[in-house]
Amino acid sequence: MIELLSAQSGPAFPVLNAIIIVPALGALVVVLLPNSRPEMMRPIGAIFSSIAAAMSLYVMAQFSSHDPGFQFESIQSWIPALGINWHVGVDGISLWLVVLTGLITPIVLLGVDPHHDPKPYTAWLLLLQAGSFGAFLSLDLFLFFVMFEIVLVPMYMLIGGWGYDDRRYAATKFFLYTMAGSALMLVAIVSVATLSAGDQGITFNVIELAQRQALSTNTARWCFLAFALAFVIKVPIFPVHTWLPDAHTQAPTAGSVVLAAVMLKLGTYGLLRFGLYLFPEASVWSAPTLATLGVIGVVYGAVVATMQKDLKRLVAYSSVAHMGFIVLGIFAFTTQSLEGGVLQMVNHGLSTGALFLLVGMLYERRKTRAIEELSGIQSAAPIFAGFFTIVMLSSIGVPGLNGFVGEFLILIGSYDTRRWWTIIAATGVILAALYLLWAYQRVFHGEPTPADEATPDLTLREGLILAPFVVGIVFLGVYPKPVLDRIEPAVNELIAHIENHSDYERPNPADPVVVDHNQSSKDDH
Amino acid sequence: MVELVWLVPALPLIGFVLLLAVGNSLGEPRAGWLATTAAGASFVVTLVVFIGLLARDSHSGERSYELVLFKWLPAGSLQVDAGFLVDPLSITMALFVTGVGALIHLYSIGYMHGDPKYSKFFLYLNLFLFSMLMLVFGNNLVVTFLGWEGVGACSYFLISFWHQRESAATAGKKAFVTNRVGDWGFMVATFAIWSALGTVTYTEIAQSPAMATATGTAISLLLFVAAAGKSAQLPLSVWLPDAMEGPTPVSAMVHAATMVTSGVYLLVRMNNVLTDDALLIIAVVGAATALFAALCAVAQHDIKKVLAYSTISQLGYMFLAIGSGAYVAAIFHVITHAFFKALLFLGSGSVIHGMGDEQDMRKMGALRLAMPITAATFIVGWLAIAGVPPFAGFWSKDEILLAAWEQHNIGPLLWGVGLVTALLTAYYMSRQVILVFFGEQRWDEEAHPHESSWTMTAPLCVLAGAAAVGGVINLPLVKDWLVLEHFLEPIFNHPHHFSSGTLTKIALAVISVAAGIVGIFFAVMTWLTKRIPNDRLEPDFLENAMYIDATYARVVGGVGTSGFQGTANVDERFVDGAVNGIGKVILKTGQLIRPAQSGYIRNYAVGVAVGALAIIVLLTWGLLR
Amino acid sequence: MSLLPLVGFTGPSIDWWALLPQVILLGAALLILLVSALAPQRTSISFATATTVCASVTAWIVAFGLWNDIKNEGPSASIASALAIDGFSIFFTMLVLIALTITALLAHSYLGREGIDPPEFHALLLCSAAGAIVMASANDLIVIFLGLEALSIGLYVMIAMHARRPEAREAAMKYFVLGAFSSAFLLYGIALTYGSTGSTNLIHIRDYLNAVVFRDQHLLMAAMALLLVGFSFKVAAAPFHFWAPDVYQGAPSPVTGWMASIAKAAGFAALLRIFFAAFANYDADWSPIVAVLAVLTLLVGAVMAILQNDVKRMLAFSSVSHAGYVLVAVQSASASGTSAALFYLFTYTFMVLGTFAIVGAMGTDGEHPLDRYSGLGRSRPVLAMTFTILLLAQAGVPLTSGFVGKFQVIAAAVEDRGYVLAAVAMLSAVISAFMYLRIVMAMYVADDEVEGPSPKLHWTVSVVLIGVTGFTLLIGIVPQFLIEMAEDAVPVLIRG
Amino acid sequence: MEVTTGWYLVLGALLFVIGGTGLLIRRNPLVMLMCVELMLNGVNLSFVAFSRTLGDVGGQTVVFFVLVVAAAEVVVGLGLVVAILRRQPGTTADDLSALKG
Repeated sequence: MIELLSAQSGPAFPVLNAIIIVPALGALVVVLLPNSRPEMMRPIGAIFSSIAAAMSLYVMAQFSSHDPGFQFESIQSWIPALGINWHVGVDGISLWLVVLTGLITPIVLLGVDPHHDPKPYTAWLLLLQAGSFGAFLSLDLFLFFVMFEIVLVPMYMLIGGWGYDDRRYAATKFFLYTMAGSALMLVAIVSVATLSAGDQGITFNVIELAQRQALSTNTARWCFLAFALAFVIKVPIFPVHTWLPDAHTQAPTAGSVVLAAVMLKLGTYGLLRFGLYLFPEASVWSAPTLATLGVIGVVYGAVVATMQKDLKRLVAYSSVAHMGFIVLGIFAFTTQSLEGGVLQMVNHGLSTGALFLLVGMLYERRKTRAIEELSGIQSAAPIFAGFFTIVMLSSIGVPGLNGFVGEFLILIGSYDTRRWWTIIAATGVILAALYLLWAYQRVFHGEPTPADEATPDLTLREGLILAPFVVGIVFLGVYPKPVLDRIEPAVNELIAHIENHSDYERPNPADPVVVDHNQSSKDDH
Repeated sequence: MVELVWLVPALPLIGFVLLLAVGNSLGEPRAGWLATTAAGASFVVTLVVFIGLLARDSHSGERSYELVLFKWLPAGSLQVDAGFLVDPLSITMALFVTGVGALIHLYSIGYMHGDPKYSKFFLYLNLFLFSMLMLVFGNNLVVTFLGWEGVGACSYFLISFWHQRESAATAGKKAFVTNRVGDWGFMVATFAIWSALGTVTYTEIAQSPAMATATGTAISLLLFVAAAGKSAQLPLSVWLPDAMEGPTPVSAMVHAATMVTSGVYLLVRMNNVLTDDALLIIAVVGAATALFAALCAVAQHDIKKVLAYSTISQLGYMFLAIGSGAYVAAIFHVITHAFFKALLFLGSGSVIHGMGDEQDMRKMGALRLAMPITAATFIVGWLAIAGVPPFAGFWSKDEILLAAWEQHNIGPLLWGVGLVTALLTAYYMSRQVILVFFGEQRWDEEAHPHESSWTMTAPLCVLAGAAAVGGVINLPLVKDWLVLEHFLEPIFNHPHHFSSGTLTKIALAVISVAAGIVGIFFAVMTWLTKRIPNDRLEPDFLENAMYIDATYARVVGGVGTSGFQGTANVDERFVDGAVNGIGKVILKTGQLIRPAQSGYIRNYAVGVAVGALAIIVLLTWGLLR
Repeated sequence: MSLLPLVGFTGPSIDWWALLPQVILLGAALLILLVSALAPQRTSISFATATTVCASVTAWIVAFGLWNDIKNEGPSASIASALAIDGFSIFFTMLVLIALTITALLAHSYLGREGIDPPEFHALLLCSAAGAIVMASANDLIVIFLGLEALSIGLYVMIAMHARRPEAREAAMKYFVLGAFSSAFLLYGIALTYGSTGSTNLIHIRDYLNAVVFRDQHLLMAAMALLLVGFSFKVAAAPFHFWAPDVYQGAPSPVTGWMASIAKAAGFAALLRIFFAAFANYDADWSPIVAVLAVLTLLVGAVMAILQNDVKRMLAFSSVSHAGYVLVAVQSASASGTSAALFYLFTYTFMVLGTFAIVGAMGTDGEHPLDRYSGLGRSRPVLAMTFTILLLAQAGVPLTSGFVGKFQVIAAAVEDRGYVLAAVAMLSAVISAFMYLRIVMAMYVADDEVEGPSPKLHWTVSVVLIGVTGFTLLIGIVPQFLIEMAEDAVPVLIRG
Repeated sequence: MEVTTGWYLVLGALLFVIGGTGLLIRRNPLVMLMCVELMLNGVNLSFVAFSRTLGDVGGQTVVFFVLVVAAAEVVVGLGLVVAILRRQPGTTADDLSALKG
C-alpha cells in the first residue's frame, strides 16, 4: 500500500491510487471503530468517501480535454511472476464514471438510513466504492478482473443484509449470475495474455495488448464473446437481464442506487474499454447481433416495465431499456453514438439513481412499493411529486434534461451505421413515456386515500440529497459541452483504433455518396 | 433591436423561475399578474424585434437574423447550437403567440380565481410560453424539438391540472403519449436530414441541394407524422377532444391558438424539403381530417367539445393548404384561427364560468341576456369561423379553398371537401351559438349565470376586434394588400402563386360564402325556429367521433395490454424461467447421481474397481491419445 | 553371483541432515508415548500438544535451512537416491509441518472437549506426518508405498479414536477397507512398473523409459493406470471419491482437516513426482486420462456439494471438487502446471484447515445442520467474517489466495490449450459458489431475529483462525513470494 | 509342459481379482480383511515372478516390505473390527451405511 502511494511512474502524487485506496482504508477504519457509537459510523464513512469524491473532482478539474490517451497513469509491479502490474489510468471514457462513482456513494451513504447495523453497512458501501473506482480505472486485465469480481461481495452483502423479504434469492441470483458471466471472461483474459505473449513476454497491460493485436481472427472472436458475455450480463441486456429486477427490488435503497448508477456501467464500460479496444475486428463482426440485442432490450424492457406492479421493479426494467440504448450506441461506432453512449451512462446513473432514491423515500413513508396501493400522492406531497416529475421527464428523454442529450446523440449517431435499429429504438421514447406516465398517473394522480393524505412531503434533508441529482440532470441537459468535450478525443481515438484494425470505416454524414448508399440500403429493406 | 430576440423566451422563463421560487408565497392574484407581466413584456419585446426586422431590407436576405447563445450538443461533425432564428416566419408566429398568450394570461387571472393551485397554473403557463417561443425561434431542428417537447410536457401538466379527476389525468397522459408518436417522427426525420444533408440548421437546410427523392419523401412524411401528432390530424387526432379536460384558458391557448399549430409551422419551416408526393398525402389527410372533425362537431353537446372538433377541422384546412403548396394561406389561417378560436374558447370559458362549471349546451340557452359581452364577442367569433365576409376567417379560408381548387392532381375534389367542411362549420357553429345564447332558457335559476370580471372580458373584446378585422393582413383584393404574403416571401425557395383568373376567384369566393349562408340558415331552421325537426341530427356515430377513439381504446386496452402482459409473462416464465431452469437441471443431475453415494462399502469398492478397469482399458489401448 | 557384496556390505550414504525433519517427528512421537507410558498419572494434553508443536516447529526450521541449502547448492538425493532432497520435497515438508502444527493446536481443544486420550492421538499424528513427508520426498515407488501406508494407518486409527461415536467407527472402517483395497491396486501398479522397467526407483525408471522404446507397452500402461488409481483414491478424485464425504463427515473435525489437506497433498506429491518427473515421456498417454478425472471430479464434487444440508458434508464434497482443480493443473504436465498445483495445494491447506477448525468449533456432535449457523453474523461477527473469508476464498473470490490459485490453474490449462477444461473448471467454481453462498447467507440472513449461536473458541483455535485467515488474505493480495517458491519446487530426479 | 513366468503372473492376477471380487461381494468385515490380504499376496507373487525374470533381488525384498505393511494393516483392521463388533455384535459391512447421500 505504501509503495502504491509513491508512484514509480506518472504524476508526483498518484491520485488514482489514492482514490481507490482511501475508501478501502475508510472501510477498515469503520470496522475498527467501537460498536458503542453506531451513530458515528456513517458520518466517518462519508468523510472517507467524500475525500475520494473530492479527489475524483480534482482529477476532473486537472483532466486535459485535448489528450485522447490515458492520464494520471501510474504503474507498480504487483505480481511480476505472472506479468501482472497495478496499472491505473483515466481517459475521457472512464473520467465521468469515476466522478459519478465518487459523488454517488457519499450521497447515498449519508442519505439513506440502513435502520440496523450501520457499521458493516458503511464498510460495505465504502468497499463498493473502492472496487468500482478500481474497475473503472484499472488498465491491467488482471487488476480489472479482480475489481470487477470483488464488487460483487459488498453488493451481495448489502442486498442480503439490508434487503427486503426475498433477499436471499435475489442476492444469490445476483452473485451467481454475474459470476457465471465472468467465469469465462477469466479464461479469455488468460488466453489473450498467453496467446499475445509472443517473444515480448506475457503482459496483462490493456494498452499493450490492444496495440499488439496478436490473436488470430477466430481466437479473438472467441475471446471477445467470453468478454462480451460477462459484460452483457452486467449491463444487462436481453435475454440475460432477469437478475436485475430481483436484485433491484430486493436491494436496500442505497444498494439499488449504486447498482443502477455505478455497477451496471461496469458492463457498458467494459464493452467499450475491453471489448472494442482489445478486439476491434471481433466487435465489428459481432456488432449487428449486439446492437440487435440492445434494441430488443429497449423495446422489451419498456414493454415489460409497463406491466410491472411494483414501482421498483418498473424502474429496474426501465434500466434494461435505457442500457439498451447505450449498447446500441456503443456498437454503432460513430463519434456521436459513442459520445452519447458514454454520456448516457452518466445520465442513466443520475436519473435512475434518483428514481430509486425517490421510490425508496416513498417506501420509507408508506412501507409499500405496490403501485395499486398508492394514489393521489401529488395532492399530499406536491414537492415530492415535483422532484419525481423532473426525474421522470429526464428518464423519458425530454429535451432540456440530460436524458435527451444522451439518447439523441446515440440515435443520431447510430442512424448512419445502424439505420433500422435506430428507427426501432426511437420507438423506445414513446414507450418510455407510456410506462412512466402511466405509473405516475396511478401513483401521484387521482383522489388520495386517507393513507395517501397522511403521506408527509419531502423533508429538507431529503431535498438536499436529491438536489445534486436534479442539478446534474438540468445542467447536463442544458450545457453538456464541457462533458462532451472531454469525452470526444478518447472516443475518436477508439474509433480510429477500430478503423485501423478492422475493415470498418466511419461514415461521413455530409457525404452525398452516403446518401445514395443509404438510398440503396433503404430500398433493400 | 433584433438582437433582443433572446429576451422574448427569456422573460416567460424568468417568470417561470420566479413563480417556482416564490409562487406560493405570492399567492392570488399577484402570481397571476407576475406571469401576465412576463407574457406581456415578451409580447412587447417581440414587437420591438418585429420592428427591427421590418427596418431591414426585405429582398437581399437581410430579413433573417441568427443569434447563437452557445454550443448545445457539439459532437464531432454534429454541432447543434442553442440559437435563435429571426425571420418573417418565426416573427409572425411569435407575434400572435405572445399576443394571444398574454391576453389569455390576463384572462386566466379571473378564470382561475379561487383555485388552490393558482400560482402553479401560471407557472405552467409561463413555462409553456417559453417552450412555444423556443419552438418558434429555434434556429435548428433540435432547438425546435426542445420547444416541441416542452409544449408537449406543459400541455400534459395543464390538461391533467385537475389530476384528482381520473378523466383529466388520463387525458393528459393520452395527449403526451400520442404526441410522442409524432415526436418519434420528428426525431427520425432529424436523423435522416442530418444523415442526408449533414446539418440540422434551418438556414443551411434551406440552402442545401435537393436530396434523393425517396429520402426526401421519407423525411417529408416523417415530418408530417410529427405535425400530425402535434396538430391532431388523422389518425392521431384522438387526444385533442380529451384535452378539453384542462382549464378553458389552456384549451384556448395550448389547444387552439398556439401549440396545435406548431405542426403547421414545422412543415412551412421545412417547406423546401417537402416533396410533391408527400404534399399530396398531406393535402388528402388534411382534407379528410377537416371533414371528419366537422362531422363530429355537428353532434357534440359539450360546448368545448364542439370547439375542439372545430379546431381539428380548421387544422385540417391548414394542412390542406400546405398540401396544396399554399404555405402563406396556411400561416394566414393559423393567425386568423388563433384569433377567433381563442376568442370562442375564452367565450365558452366565460360561459362555463358564469354557469358554474356547466359545459352541456343542452342545459344552456338564452344566455345573451345574462352575459351580453360574452355573447357579442362570441358571435363575432362565430361569424369569423363561419366564413362570413368581411370577418377574418373568410379571407384565410377562401384562400385555402382557392389553393385546393388549384391543386394539380385532385384539386376539385379537395376543394369540394373543403366546401362541404365550410358548410358544416357554419352549421355546427350556428347550432352552438343558438343553443348557448338564443332559444329558450334551459337552466334552472339557482345557476344564476353572470357576466365575468373585466380581466376576462377585456381579452374577449380585443380578440373579437382581431377576429373581425384580422383579415386585413392579407387581402387578396389588391396585389399590394397581400402584406403577409410579401412579408413571408423570403422564406420560400419557390413562392406559390395563384394561377386562377379573377373571375374564378370571385366565383369560388361566392360559392364558399353561399355554403356558409346555407349552413347558418339550416342551423336556424333546425335549432332556433325548429321548422325542421332536429332529433336525428345528433347521431351517436358522430357524437362518438365515428368510434375511432373507442376502437383505439379497444385495441390498446385489448390486444395491446394483453400483448404487453404476455411479454411480461414470457419474461417471468421463460426468460427468467430458463435461468432458474439451469439451476434446477443441475440439482436434478445431482439427485440422479446421488444414489451412487449409497453408504455401502462394496458399492464404493465397485466404483474404485470400475474406475480402475476403465482407466486400464483407456490407457492400454491408448483410446484418449 | 559372488558373495563379495554380501561380505563387504556397506550401507548407502545417508544425509542425516536431510532426514532430520522426519527423525524429529518420529522422535517426538516416541517421546510422547514413552512419557505417557512411564508417567505415573495421566499425562496432560498440554504436554502432548506442546511436544508436537515444538517438534514440528524445530523440524520446520530445519526444513527451511534445507530449502536455502538447495537454493544454493541445488537438489540432491540420499539413501541410494531413494530419498530426494529437492525443492519439491522440502516444499511439501514445510507444508506438512505447518499443517501438523495447526492440527495439533486444533486437536488440543478438541481432545480436551471430547475426552480422547491425547498421547496416542499426537503420536499417530506425528507418524502420519512423517509418512506424508516420506511420500512427498521419496524417489522410490516402494518408499512411497511405505510412506503412504504410514500416513494411512495413522489416519485409520485417528479417525476411529472417537470410538464412542458410531459415525467415527463407520468412517474408520470405510476408510480402512477401501484404503487397503486401493493400496492393493497401487501396489500392483508398482509391481507392473517394476516388471516393465526393471526397477522401482524413479530415476532408473525415467532413464529406462528415456532409453528404451517398447515394442508393446501394454504392461507399462496398465502399471500407470493402476498407480493412477491408487493415488486418485488418496486424493479423492471421482470416481474414487465415494469414501471421502462419508469419512470426512464421520471423522473428528481436526482429523478431517488433516485428511483434506495433508492426505490430499501427499497423494498429489507422489502423483506429481511419479507422473510428471518419471513418466514425463508418456504424458501424451496419461494427461488425457487425468483430464477426464479432473472434469469428473470437478463436476461431481460441485454438483453433489450443493445438494447437501450438512455443512461438514458440503465442505467434504467441495474438497473433492478442489482436488479436481489440482488435477487440472497436473494434466497440463508442464512446469507451470506443477507449480500451479503446488501453489493451490499450499493455499488450500490453510483454507481447509481453517474451515474445519470453525466447523469443529461450531459443532460438537455428529451432524452440522446449516441452520445452526443462522444468525452467527449478528452474534459473532468476527467469527462469521472469518468463516466468510475462508468460504469465499474457496469459491475463488479475488483478493484471497483461492483466486490466485485458481488463476494459475486456469493459466496452466490455457497454456496447454486446455480451454474447455479451463471453462469447465470455472463453471464448476460457479456451481460450488452456490453452496458457499448458502452458508454465508445462513450466517447473515437470519429470517426472524434468531439468537445466533455463540460457540466458545479455545484460544488455540482463535490463534489458528487468525493465522490462516491472515495468510489467505495476504497471499490473495501479495502472492509473489509463494508463487516463486512454488516455481522453485518443481520436482527433479537426480542421483544422490 | 514347462511353467514360464507368465503363468505366475497370471496366477498373481487371478489371486488379485479373486481377492477384489471377494471384497466386493462379501459382507463380513473379517472376510473382507482376508480378501485384501489375498490381493496383496497376489501382488507379492507377481513381484517375485518379475524379480525372477529380471534376475534382480529387489523384487523379492519388496515382498518383505509388503508383508510387514500387510501385517500392520491387519493389526489396525482387526482392532477396528473388534471395536465395532464389541459395540454392535454381528455387524456386517452393510450395517455401516449411516453416512451416505
